[in-house]
Amino acid sequence: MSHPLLQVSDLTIHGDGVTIAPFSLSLASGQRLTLLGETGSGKSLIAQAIMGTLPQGLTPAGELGIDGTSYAAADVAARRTLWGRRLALLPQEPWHALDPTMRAAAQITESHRHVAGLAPGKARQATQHDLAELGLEDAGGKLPGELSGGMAQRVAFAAASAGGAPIVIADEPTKGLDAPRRDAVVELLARTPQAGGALLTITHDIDVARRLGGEVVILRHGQVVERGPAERILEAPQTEYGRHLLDAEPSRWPAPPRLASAPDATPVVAARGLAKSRGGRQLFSGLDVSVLPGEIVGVVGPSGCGKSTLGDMLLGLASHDAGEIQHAPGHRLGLQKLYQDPPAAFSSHWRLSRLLDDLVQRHRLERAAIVPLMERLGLDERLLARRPGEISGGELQRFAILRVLLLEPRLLFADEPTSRLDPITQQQTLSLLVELARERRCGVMLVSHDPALIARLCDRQLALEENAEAASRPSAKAEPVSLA
Amino acid sequence: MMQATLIAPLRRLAWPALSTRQRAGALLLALLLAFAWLVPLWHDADPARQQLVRILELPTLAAPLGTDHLGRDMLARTAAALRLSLGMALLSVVTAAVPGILFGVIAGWRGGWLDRILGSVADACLALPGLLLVLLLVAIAPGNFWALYVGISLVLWIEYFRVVRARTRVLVASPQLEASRLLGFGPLYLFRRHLWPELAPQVLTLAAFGAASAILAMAALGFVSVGLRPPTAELGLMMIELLPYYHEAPWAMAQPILALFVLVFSLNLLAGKDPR
Amino acid sequence: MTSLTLSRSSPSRWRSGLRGLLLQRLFQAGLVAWMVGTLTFVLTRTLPGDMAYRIAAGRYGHDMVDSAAAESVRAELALDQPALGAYFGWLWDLLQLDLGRSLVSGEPVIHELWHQLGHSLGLAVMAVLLSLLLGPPLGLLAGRKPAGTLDRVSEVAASVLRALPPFAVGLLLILLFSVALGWLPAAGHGRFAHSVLPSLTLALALAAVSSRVARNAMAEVSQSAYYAFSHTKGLGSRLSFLRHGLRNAALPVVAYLGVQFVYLIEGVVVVETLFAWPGIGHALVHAIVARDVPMIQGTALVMGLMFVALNTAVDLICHWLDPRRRET
Amino acid sequence: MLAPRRLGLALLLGLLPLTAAADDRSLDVVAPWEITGLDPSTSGYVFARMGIGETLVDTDAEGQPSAGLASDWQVADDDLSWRFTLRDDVLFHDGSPLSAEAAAKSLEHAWRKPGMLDSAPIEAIEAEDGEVVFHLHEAFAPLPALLAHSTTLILAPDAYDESGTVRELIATGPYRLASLAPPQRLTAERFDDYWGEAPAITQTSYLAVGRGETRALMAESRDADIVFTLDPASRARLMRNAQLSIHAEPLPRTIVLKVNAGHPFLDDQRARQALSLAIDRSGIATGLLRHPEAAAAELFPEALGPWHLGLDAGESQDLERARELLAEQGWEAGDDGVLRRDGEPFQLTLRTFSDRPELPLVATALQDQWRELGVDLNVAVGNASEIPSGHQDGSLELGLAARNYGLVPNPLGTLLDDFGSDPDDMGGDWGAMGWSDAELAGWLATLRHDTDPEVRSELAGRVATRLNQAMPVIPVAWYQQTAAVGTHLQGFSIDPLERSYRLDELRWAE
Repeated sequence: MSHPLLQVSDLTIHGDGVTIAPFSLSLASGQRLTLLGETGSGKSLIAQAIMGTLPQGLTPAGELGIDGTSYAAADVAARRTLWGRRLALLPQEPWHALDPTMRAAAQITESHRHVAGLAPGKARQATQHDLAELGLEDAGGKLPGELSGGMAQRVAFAAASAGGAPIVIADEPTKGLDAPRRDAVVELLARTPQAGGALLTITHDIDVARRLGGEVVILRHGQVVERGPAERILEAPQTEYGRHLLDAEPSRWPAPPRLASAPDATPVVAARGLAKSRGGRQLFSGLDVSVLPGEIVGVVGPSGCGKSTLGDMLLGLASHDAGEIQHAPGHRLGLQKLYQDPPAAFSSHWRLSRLLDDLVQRHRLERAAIVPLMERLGLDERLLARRPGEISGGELQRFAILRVLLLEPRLLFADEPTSRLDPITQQQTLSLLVELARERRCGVMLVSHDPALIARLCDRQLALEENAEAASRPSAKAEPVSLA
Repeated sequence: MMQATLIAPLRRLAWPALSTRQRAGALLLALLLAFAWLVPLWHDADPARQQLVRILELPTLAAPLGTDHLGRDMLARTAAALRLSLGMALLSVVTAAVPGILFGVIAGWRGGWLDRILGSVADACLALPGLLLVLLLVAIAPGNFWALYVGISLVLWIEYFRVVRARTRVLVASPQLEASRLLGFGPLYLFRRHLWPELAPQVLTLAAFGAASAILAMAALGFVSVGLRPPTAELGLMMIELLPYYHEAPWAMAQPILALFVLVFSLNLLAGKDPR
Repeated sequence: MTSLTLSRSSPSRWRSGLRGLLLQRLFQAGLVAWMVGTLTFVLTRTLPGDMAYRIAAGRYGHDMVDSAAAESVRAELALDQPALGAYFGWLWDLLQLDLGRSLVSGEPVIHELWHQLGHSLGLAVMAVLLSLLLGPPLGLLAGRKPAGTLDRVSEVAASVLRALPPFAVGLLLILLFSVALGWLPAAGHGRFAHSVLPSLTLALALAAVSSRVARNAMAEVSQSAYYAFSHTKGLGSRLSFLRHGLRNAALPVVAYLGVQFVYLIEGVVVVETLFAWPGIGHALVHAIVARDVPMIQGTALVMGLMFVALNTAVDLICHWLDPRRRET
Repeated sequence: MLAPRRLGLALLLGLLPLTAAADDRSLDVVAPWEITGLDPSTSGYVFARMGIGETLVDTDAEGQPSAGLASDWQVADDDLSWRFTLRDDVLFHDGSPLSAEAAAKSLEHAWRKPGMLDSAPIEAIEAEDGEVVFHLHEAFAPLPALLAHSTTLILAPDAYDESGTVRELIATGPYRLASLAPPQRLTAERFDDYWGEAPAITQTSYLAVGRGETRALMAESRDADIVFTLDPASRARLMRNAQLSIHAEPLPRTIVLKVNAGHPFLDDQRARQALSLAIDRSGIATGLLRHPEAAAAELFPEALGPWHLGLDAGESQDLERARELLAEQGWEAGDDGVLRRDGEPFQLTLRTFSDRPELPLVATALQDQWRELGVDLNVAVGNASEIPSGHQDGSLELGLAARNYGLVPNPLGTLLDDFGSDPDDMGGDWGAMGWSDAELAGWLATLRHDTDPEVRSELAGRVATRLNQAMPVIPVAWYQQTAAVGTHLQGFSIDPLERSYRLDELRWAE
């Protein structure tokens, strides 16, 4: 066994409100290690500490051994020279990490030329080779803005590894990608260890950890909960939190209560022969859909196939080219929507209590109904004094459900409501949603690109076909709303 | 129920939080305002009263800031000039901000042909040589305040329009407006809760820069003797009248320049990051 | 929206974007020419005071102007022509690119404009170049380390320069460079040295603003994800700055150039008066006082078109710098 | 024609016209007045002052008419025709000789355009056997003085195109126009076959600089060899500069208040005298103009001899007497300090212009001084032509201007324009308005054609005294021509009639 490529001993990080317990790892050529944990577990900080890109205010301590030479964790300057050459970082949301005004090929060629030191001609050849290998033959001339999520991921990978660095650190590589693309990313990352390098992956997705294999470390609040080979840890976790984390995988969820209402009850919404095209392309045609009160209908399909557009049509927010839609009689407020990115659905400048008061004042609602519903949704009273930006994504999404339920909705269109949440939070949120929908006989259309989740939760499924690989990447978060 | 929300917006338009730099600017501006409006209370010299025997005198007890080239009391004149300049700045900011924000929101929100029309009108206005318009307007009504002020603030609204339109477009595309609309809130509520808190810091910055450029424009017009009629005390006019005596009585000319400098400096501090 | 899957070679996309832009700008130029012309025509007609007297004062000076001179001017120029006839007459001449003759000096307006606008343009171009040398480089350096000492110092300096009226700055420069040091002539024109002080006065005011715009742009770029990735890719700070920092930060600065020219014209008037520079601002003030209508309209027209041409140039540079704009 | 365009192009391309070798250094003159064009009727005064153009009649040291291009002249005994004999050795700048026909043609052009010749009753101008003959339809003694004015510069026939506009400045002066960049700049070079004595300095340039401070700075930084018209503040500073010598000469130009005697408030002589008595002339002279002797209690300065009465400006202010005079006419002080008469406030608007920077300043001073008296004065700083146009349409109430009584060597010409010699058509654009005095008209009429010196000086005294009582035009202050000259120049002197800068008498000091 050659000496380890990457040796980390007793790495600790401390700063304002953050303490990471001493952590060590050793990666030899061909080996992989995955740090698994929920948001706030400190997994990203460890990767950044190794790379040397910790934000101000956080100081690392401990020893690093790279290719046999040892570095003090705090000595970032020394590690800077290794960037690209010995240590490569694949950043989160790679479509933001590419220079928006430079063509994709150029951003790979510059690594070959300036990091690997190839002559201009050779660097261009190497780039063509990389692109061909990654199936991006015609993407070279495009700008990052024109690339889909998956394509951007592969371009970033090529650019990061062009320097020939044996050690690759991948930070949340599958965040914001749908299921088919997730598998492609795992296969992409596996190339490094196969070629004799070492791979360190940071993710909250259990399925990715299982496919990558190698050693898995489960982290919680900066502490190592459990560690060992992937087969053992991910099948039979020893610790209670480990089991709890694995049970959060949709395939292990308990089946929800059966739909009680009779099939012949008037559907909350019924649509026949729906057709819609966008930007000159036919999204779908001749589509029939209906939702009974309390029924959960799943909507599945690749990103960009028109799932959200269908929702907008049913809620009356968008027009439809053909077909007709009937709604069960009732107030327009009965049609509501849950959004994929909770903070984007709230104005970040006001306290939650103020937003709730507005709603109560606007519709003269029963103020007494709020407290029990909050308890039901596991929301602490004190949260009301905070602003949307100051509470977690999970809590904010449950607050959105509270807001919607106060209006006794008949139909709720949930557009990938939990794709950005951690597994455990996702499970809690969805089970609450289903429970309350059944109780209040509110029809739900649940959109997700995780087939296992849809299969487990929904009474019926609606699949939208595969279209030409649309170039629009996952509904990228809108321009950062918070002040630059 | 509807009127409740109609009245509500005016009362509860929250002003943006200010950074320390901006707070310093606001403090400096407050000091200047106090100086401009409180001086006449305890120093009752008439800004136009002349004593040709006592011209360009050093500060004395009777005239704490000395006298100008016509023997007029500089303290009273500087205070009066500051009042006029601040009034002018406030006026030009309001008449530029209100249409600018209104059209900006409409263009950003509605988009489509309305956005294109308003956009081309703004571009055309910007192409008009502002200087020529001011000179023509001033020539129509020489020396009167209103022609001067309209000419200067005619072009200022375009900056507000452009910044507000860009910001509104981004916000309209984000889900928060759609969510509130689904929850049954009207357009006024959407403006008050979603748009205004986002626009307020930018508008404040543009207002501060706009006020500063309006004051400097009025001073420039005074320099080419197209400005206000004597004996009005205006910072630009005072500078020009005292310019010839820059060697003999530099402190006299320094006062209007210092007053203008502190005023514009405080506005720049208040302005924060330049959104252009 | 061109379909994205089709990947035609980039030059043709560049040309179609370009043609659309030029067409739109041409239309705007026509609109501006007509609007500016009509507006100045209407405004000059509403100016108080008897035109004949004003032109006589412009021609013969305040000593010699009297009713006899005014009457002879009225007869010579047939001033009491009906307004509408004069307007269409002017419009017709405009179509033949004939701006007519100045009523005061009798010279063709194009000739006067070439002389005066030429000088003003020369000054403006020098001022902008000088400001580009002073402002943005300082701003970019300050932006690389936001809230650093250089950033604070340049911010205070910029605020000071923005708060000082141009003639105060001009006066200080004259006192320093021509009276005290004697390096440069105080005023007048003729030699290149004459244009240094006036353009420096203008450049300082412009640089104050453009340095802040450059600083904000660079601060934003240096905190962006792609700038960090360029470093972690191994390019190091110098290459990252040159290949990724500079171009993205230059976009707002170049876009701001277009707006800057609007404020420049205002500064030019003051500087021309202080430095006795034969510029357009100075001539415009006299033309309006002397009711020299053809001169006013010619100046307004040329300044308007110059502004549109300038904006087109700025757009072209932005197009070249930022490929994204070619797609929309 | 030398196209100014080339100059503009040269600047744009940044070419550096090399300064010539030491000897033919250029003499740079800086003054406030801009050049409108080539035509003597609009910019003749610049060409005359820079020694480029000349007139038939010149002026001697005492400011009396003397021989110029015309060696001498006589008037026929019926006083209706004047004969001017020309010098025979004069060449134009294009080498063509000065003939009677050329002079007559040039003067006819000048006569047809607005200028000094309008105020003379000319019937025709002809050239008869080598002499220029003027036929008048009534006697006019000051004709020779008129022919000394810069609007009557003599140009060669090919200087004019068919329509009479001046294509090129071909004149007879010691310097020839080298380049012209209106409105600011011209350069001239020595004309070698000049009929008179050739000047020492070979190259000259003239630059119009509007602002006083800039002119003073150019003098200090040696950018200009001679700077004319220094503003009061800079003059004191430049006095202390060892490398500059400051010259000052009183001018026959007076800052006057043109009063609309037809206005209901001002038709009574006592009202006009009250306004005059309220003016603190010595304060304005010392405080504003920085020249105590400038205080003017009467219209005509000392230089105009018999017209000057020698009144002392010190006693010209008497606020109490002024208040009494107004009280006699029924004006009572209102609570806001403004006088009222049967409900109407004593409010007037004064028009002035900023071409002469000191006028708005004096207007502001008058505003404050009359407020003491209870008169509320609005000051409107606008264009110089608003005063004559206000005179024509009767809308003028008060006008503040700088009237030049030395436009031509004898003030009579200007007085005839300002007050008139026909009793039922008195007054003029820059003179009296809505005021007539038959006796004064008579005196002026006799002065028009009587050439006997005693009679002229006695009548002059009477006219001056009457104007000083009736005050149709209220004098405020007299002018001084000031100049800052580098010590590297010798032989500089100021022409009291502002006709010439006398460049041909200058030499570089060794």
